[in-house]
Amino acid sequence: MGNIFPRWTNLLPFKILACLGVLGVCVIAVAWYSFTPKYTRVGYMPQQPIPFDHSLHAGQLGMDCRYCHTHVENSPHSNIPAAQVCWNCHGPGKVKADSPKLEPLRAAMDENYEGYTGQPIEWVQIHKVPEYAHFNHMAHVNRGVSCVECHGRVDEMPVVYHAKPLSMSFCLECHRAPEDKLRPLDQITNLAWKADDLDPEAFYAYVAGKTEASVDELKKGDAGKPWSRELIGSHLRQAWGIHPPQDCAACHY
Amino acid sequence: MSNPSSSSNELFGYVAEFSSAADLYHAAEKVRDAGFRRWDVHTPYPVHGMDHAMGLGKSWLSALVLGGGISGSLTALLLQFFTQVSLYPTVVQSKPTNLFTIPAFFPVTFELTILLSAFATVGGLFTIIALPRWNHPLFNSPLFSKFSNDGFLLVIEARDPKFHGEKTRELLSEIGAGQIEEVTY
Amino acid sequence: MADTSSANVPVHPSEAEGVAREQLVLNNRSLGWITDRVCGIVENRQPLIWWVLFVPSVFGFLCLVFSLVYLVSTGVGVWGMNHPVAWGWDIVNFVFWIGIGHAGTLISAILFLTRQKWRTSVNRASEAMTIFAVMCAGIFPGFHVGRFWMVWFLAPIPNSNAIWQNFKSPLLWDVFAVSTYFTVSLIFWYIGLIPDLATLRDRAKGIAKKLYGFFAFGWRGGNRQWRHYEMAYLILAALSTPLVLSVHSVVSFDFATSVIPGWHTTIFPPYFVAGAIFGGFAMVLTLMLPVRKLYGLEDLITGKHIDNMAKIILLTGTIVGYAYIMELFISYYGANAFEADAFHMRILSGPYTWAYYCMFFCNVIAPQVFWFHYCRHNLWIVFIIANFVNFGMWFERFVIIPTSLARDFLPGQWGNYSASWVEKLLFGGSFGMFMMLFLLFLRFLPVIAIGEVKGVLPQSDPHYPEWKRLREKRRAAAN
Amino acid sequence: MAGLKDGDDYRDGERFKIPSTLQFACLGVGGAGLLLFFILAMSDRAGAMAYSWLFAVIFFLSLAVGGLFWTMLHHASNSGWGTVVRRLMENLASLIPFMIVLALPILAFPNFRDALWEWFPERKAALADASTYAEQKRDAYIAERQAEIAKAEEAVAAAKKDLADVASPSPGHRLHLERRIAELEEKAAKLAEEDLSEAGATATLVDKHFLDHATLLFNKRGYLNEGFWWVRQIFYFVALSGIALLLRSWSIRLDHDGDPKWFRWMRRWSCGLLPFFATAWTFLVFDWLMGLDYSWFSTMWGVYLFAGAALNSMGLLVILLTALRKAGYLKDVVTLEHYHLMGKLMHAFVIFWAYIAFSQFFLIWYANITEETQFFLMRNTAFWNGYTIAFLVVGHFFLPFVVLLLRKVKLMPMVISGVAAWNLLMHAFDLYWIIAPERGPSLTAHTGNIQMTIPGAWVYDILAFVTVAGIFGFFLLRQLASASLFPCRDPRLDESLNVVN
Repeated sequence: MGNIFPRWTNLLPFKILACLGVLGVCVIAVAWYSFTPKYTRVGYMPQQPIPFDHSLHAGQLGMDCRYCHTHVENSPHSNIPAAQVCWNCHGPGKVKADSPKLEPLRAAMDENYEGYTGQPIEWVQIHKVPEYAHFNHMAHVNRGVSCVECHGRVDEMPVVYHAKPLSMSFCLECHRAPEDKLRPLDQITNLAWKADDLDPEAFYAYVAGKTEASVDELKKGDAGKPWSRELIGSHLRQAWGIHPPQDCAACHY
Repeated sequence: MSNPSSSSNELFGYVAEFSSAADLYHAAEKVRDAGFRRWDVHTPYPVHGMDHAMGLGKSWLSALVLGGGISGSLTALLLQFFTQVSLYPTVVQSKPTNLFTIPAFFPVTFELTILLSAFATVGGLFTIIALPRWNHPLFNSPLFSKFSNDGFLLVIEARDPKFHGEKTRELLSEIGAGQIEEVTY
Repeated sequence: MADTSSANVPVHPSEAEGVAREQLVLNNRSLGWITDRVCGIVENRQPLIWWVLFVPSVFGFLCLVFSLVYLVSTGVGVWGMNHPVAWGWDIVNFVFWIGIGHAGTLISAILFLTRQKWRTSVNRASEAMTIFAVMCAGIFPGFHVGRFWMVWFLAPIPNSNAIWQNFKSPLLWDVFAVSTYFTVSLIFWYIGLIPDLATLRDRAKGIAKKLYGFFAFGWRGGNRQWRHYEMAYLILAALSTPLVLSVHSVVSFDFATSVIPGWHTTIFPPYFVAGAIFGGFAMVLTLMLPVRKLYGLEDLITGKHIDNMAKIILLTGTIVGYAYIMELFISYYGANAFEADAFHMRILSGPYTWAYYCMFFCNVIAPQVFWFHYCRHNLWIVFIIANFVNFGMWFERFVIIPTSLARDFLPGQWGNYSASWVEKLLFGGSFGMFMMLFLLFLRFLPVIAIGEVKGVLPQSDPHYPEWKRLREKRRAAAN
Repeated sequence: MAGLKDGDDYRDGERFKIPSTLQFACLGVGGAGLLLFFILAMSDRAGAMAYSWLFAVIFFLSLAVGGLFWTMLHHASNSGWGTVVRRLMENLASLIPFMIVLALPILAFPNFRDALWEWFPERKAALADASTYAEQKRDAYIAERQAEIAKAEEAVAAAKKDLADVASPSPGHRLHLERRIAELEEKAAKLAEEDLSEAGATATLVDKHFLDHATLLFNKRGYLNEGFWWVRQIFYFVALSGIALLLRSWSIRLDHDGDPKWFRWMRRWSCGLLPFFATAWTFLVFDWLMGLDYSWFSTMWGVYLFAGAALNSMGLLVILLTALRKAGYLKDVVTLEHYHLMGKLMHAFVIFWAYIAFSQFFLIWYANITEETQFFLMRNTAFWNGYTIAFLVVGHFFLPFVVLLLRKVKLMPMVISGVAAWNLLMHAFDLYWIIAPERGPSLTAHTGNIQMTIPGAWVYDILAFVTVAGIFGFFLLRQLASASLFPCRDPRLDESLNVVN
């Protein structure tokens, strides 16, 4: 007879417990960080068949978003332009018609081109919400939510990338407090727009026209408050009667 | 079987065997009355009333469990109120999202209360009785291994201030011990 | 039942037939005998029949694995469920298995609290049964979620979707209830095992000694350990008792909080609990009768034990019958057209009427034979009735779940349900897994709580000599 | 332990001597109260007072029924610990017949009964309306139906004629016509089946009117009718009193001859009669309490009332035991171990009651079905909401639950009796909560100006309660004195005397 285990084993429980504790913390930390859209999608920057430079077109040249994404105001879906839209400017004899970068465009459009296929350009989709979630572009851009709120400063992106998480919490944050995401409807595609760009007098007149309050009352109510996105947004919210839904069926239907 | 433990010959104490639970019970009463402190009886099953015979009080484990239970309820209530009322309020089945949702939170509160109480019980038990402890001088004793079969053993440790080698052995014989064995570290 | 004895017979009344407490361990066995007999099961070679049962069980387990792999790789569409019957065999089997587990907890906890000493011979195996049954039960809702790899969504972990579990949903309560139940049952079982693992340790040799020694945690059986151990055991029993009530109550909430006719009735919680205990005891008997015979445990699991379990089956079966009758009565008395129709469909006309009568016969009528002493003591009858009950309790869940869904409020949404081969294989496979685990348990762990049985022997009471003297004095006076 | 107690040393039992002042007081209070109550009830207050009387009677009946439950459970579970207190349980149970007899006025007299159980008057009114209607419409109806029959027969004849008129029909044509004839004949036969005698037509019209104007009562007519009601009341009386008296009489015979045969009989019959006990109590509370609003129902109702009865009966036993010990009885027989066990049982039933009460509330709250929620809607709004939280949630569950968790409490007779008394008070509040909220709306519904409460009615509640308490106490004292205070020659006496837990 004798002891089965040596004396050092008496400390084993503490060692095991300590290891388990550290392991548990690690597992939770890794799961917490890596199982989230924040981690998996933001920064996604795929190579496109044509390296279309948004910073050049939308930024430098000042083209409106809606020149290409034509349906965004009257459809749930914001379309990717057909090759024809590109062809408007980059057609035969027009801008950079012979650039090798535009070969996929010619393959799609130019019947005289030797590589002509007639197939559309295979753009890679970057912004994508899951199939069980529905995002309605029309509903948002017509109620003062600018493109920039979800897509970032596309007008400054040489290559477009996934700038915001587009996770459910991202949606919910805005649906709970949309004030600082709202702007006048004519500034929707002005991605660089700031609160100071707005003329207070015209704005108050507009809001007064939409609500029962007079301009003076509005100004009185705002006395002492800094002129900010939030202030503008709160008036717009009142004026347009915005109540963002927060129930499940708002997006999952 | 190898003996991996150290082989010092320092005395740990005496292991004495008794023939029945009743004998052990009365022996324990006498050892208690003799004023020993570092001693114990080792039996195959818990002998009813032995706490009294050894002069031990009621186990205080239940106090720990109460703590575990309270922290379980609080965890559950905080978790549920925080998530359902302030973080992510959703109206489901036309139930309110305020204090009066509380009946819907009872099941989870109850389960977590039980779970943390059970954890407190196990953690508390192992801490109090200092297990797991795989190595112990008593395992060096051949007689000792009878405790898990049909032995009724009484162990007096040499560290007890009242321990006096032969005198203690005599005491053990006097109170009806059969076989008595010395155990070393 | 004639009463032959009268006051004149020279037996003290306290030792008369039907009064004297029957011995829990027969033939005046000693402590050492119990150790030898129970440890012998683990130490000796297993009988041939063990292998005869083990091989098909492993095969069944492999069937389970296969059907799960097929299910996950193909999608839950391979199950026979569709609108309107969205819950089918998967939830039936879940409730069935979780119910089986309840007897284990009842024996280990409730009978412990009520000081029913006969529990000691059967509690270990029933607790093992509980754990294995809960494992089987967990499979079904786990895979029922559809995308199994998303099961972690059930845990309240902070995430960037800002989604939190709906704590108002009975399905989430289930997650908490079942996982708590499993954890606490496992803890309870293991705490109970420690002294017996020490017994095995002290008898084993070689690698087995190290293994048992490791898992016994260095148990030394000192009273300074026992007293806290007993308190811990008592507390765990006191925690498990409301827990076991809550688990099946929560399972019943899955149904009863809804407005589906046939599901929404207030008696569901106690009715489910009684039914679970009922079905669980039947499973205990189904397992323990062969084990008792196979390993020669007749002195430990005596006729008294079987008699008691048969009585509990009778009691709970009658409680379940009470609930069936309450449901029927209130479906009439409530005068709600949908409710009345649901029960009309169950008992008079409808595609699943046969299932209702199957359930009623097996659960209410069949156990009534246990009113008779003869039937409680004829092992074949006990075994057959126990299996009727196993069968009937599965049908009870079947009657409740798919048949209520099959007839929605609008006739346009009616639809029937039959299980696909995947569901059947999965169910069969879960039995394989259950049996496999149980047989491994028999092979490696003490099937009877050695230490606890020793504690209920008459000579284990430190006051045994006094009781003996009293009895002898009485015998002398009577003669 | 200082040696075992020997049951044989206690075989002479212990007789209770009724303290005559107490008995006189009980009798005085009970008798005077009874007289006063029913004199007051000879007025337009009878309706409100019926609720008071029901409340008082059901409170004490539930305690007696709880006593019966514990007796039966003790036998059926083959227990040993409680033998020394079993006689007290039996004595409580033996009060069942007195309590049911006390309920007779409200069960039998229309001015009480109609106020309590509205289905009686409403059903009567609906039937009266229906028979007037049937009387008026009967002749027209018979004529109308007969015309229809005649028309159907004519159609058959015409179809037959069609067939005969066709000279040589093709097989298909013949088949078509034959089928048509069969169809019309079937229709005519079905019409002719109806009993168009005067009585038959009246019955049809009564049913039709009854269905149209009191649909719920029509659908429940198989259960809610006066004949069956009386059958059930007799069943409750016979079943509950019968079981109680039978078991008590065997127990007392066992005191005299010590024959274990009685012991075995009690055990067997307790098992066999448990289902009858359960059925009787369930339907009694269905009829008396759930029937206060005949449109409401809950399958859990019987279990709910059972839980309260069992809990508080145990409480009353504890109080009784302490009082007897204070008066010098049972001193050596009942030990703190018994108090501990009874305390644990009380604790278990506090939890069980809460479990049942919560489940019942919870499922109805969750499903939110109109005809079910009305019960809780009435009790969870306005005044009754505070009442529910204070007395049922906190008073009936949380406080006793926490206090009884402590081991020490269960080992101090005076303290545990205090807890038991508190529980009894809460039980009264529980039953009051079931009965009283129905009173205001029921009694004022016909005025069109519904009142939630009847002002001043609480005075009758207290009067009724005190009266029934006096009567209950009087008979309890008599029953206590009529036999030994514990089953002195019970074969399990040793076990009970020496119980350790």
